[in-house]
Amino acid sequence: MKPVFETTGTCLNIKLPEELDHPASELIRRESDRIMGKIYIRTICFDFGNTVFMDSSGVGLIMGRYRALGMRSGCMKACHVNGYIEKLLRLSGVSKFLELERTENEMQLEGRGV
Amino acid sequence: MKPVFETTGTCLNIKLPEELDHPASELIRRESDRIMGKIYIRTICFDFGNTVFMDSSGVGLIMGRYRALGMRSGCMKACHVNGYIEKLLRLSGVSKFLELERTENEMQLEGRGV
Amino acid sequence: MGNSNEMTIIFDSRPENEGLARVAAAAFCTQLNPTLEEVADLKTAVSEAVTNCIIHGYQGEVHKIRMKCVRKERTIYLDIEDDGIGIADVEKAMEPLYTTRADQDRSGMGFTFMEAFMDEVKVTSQVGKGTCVHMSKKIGN
Amino acid sequence: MGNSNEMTIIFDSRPENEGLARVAAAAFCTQLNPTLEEVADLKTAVSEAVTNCIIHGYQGEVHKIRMKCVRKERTIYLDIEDDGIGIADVEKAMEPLYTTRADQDRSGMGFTFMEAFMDEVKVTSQVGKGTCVHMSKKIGN
Ligand SMILES: Nc1ncnc2c1ncn2[C@@H]1O[C@H](COP(=O)(O)OP(=O)(O)O)[C@@H](O)[C@H]1O
Ligand SMILES: Nc1ncnc2c1ncn2[C@@H]1O[C@H](COP(=O)(O)OP(=O)(O)O)[C@@H](O)[C@H]1O
Repeated sequence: MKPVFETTGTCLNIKLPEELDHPASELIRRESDRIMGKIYIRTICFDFGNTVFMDSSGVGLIMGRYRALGMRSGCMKACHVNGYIEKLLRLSGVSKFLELERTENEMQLEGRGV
Repeated sequence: MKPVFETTGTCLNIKLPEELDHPASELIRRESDRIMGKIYIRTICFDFGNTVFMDSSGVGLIMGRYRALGMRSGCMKACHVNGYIEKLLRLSGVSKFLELERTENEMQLEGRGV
Repeated sequence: MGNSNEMTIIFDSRPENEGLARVAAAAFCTQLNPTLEEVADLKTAVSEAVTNCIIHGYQGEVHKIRMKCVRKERTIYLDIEDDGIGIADVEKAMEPLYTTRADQDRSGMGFTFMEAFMDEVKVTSQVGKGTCVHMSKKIGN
Repeated sequence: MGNSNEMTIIFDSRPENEGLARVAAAAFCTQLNPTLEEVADLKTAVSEAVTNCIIHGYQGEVHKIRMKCVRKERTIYLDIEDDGIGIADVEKAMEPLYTTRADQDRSGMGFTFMEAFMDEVKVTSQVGKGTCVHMSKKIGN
């Protein structure tokens, strides 16, 4: 499964692949650099909905995007984060500059919409 | 997942494991020998419902059970057989002395029951 | 993804490692985007060759088995090798239903399955030295 | 299942083989009936060490990486090794956030993750000769 990139206004939404490892992170880094070179992007949302594996390459990807967005507070969001991914985000410290939406919260949100 | 052995009268039903390879076949051979040493068994039904992998060790297991049952016609049945397992059973020739019930047939049967 | 790749895996001749060898070979070939049936064929062939090393080559003793996987373009090449007792008459060994361990409920269909599921199977063996099964299969035929 | 088991896997230092190494290590440890979290921890640690061999050890060139997996009782021992450029100051390299490749969006958290997810991590390295990461983890703690 390949990552999917969508832009809505100045927001870039990245649907992450199943395994966010070194080759996957490289690919996403290049593609998001390309998009950010063409369009003005203010915020990035990382969608972990399909992601079952991540390592520190994924952490590096997030840190790098944070730098590229000028390290403004509220510039990055992570949604559909499962427990294991959250553990890695917290351990590495990137959760500090990332608005976290856990899987359960998201499901409650959807529930409310119905 | 471990194999499951059930006897109904003189029929031995063996729910095969996910992977019917050499160690799994050995285990089933020993356990069914033990059961057939205690109880009179006339027929064996191999349930492939959970089985996604098989190799020639599984074929050897079936041949061996056929010999142990005196090679009578109709003494062995295989149910819930998927396409790949059927390919192996036909290729090896054991399908000749095995009453085959495919996954689809079984589902039709269940459908009729409703 | 380059046009070639290589992996060698060396493991103890324990029955529980047959699954390990299957998984490793399957993971190696996923880079070619195989169909489920192609993966199943490859796993069965690996299982046959590795089981033979364990049962026949080493007769149940624990020694090393080597599996080399090479990918060139869209073809997977496998060499599965033991340093066991070897085979005196390879041609006879490869006949359908031929087995020297009928006592253990072996079917004698191992080589037949390998030949059915792979494009090519070649066996080199030396009595007292060991056996190597070379196989290849093109993925996406 | 015996009380010990051993597997060595040697593969090209291509990024697509990182997944292969993870799968092989995970398959090796399934014999101990690990929890999903234990498997994930092991896969992450393997991924870190193998990625380092590829990016830092061989700097993108294709050479061989060796991963040795040993099981003794309920403990898995992993040695992941390259013959690359080596590390001059191992202690510094292991500090959180330390990286020599910030240009490539590396986080410098590789060794930190290995230490967080395994019971033991030891690095031996020689400049110009290569690096070996030794790790161990007890399954079912
Ligand atoms: N690695 C091996 N070392 C020694 N003998 C072998 C090896 N592989 C196969 N053989 C011989 O070839 C015969 C046929 O093998 P095969 O077709 O796989 O059937 P089976 O394993 O059911 O006996 C075996 O019974 C054995 O005598
Ligand atoms: N196998 C290796 N060969 C050479 N240098 C290495 C190796 N592994 C790690 N290093 C060095 O240690 C540093 C820290 O590694 P690590 O904590 O994994 O973070 P990262 O990979 O994100 O840089 C690397 O930047 C590199 O300089």
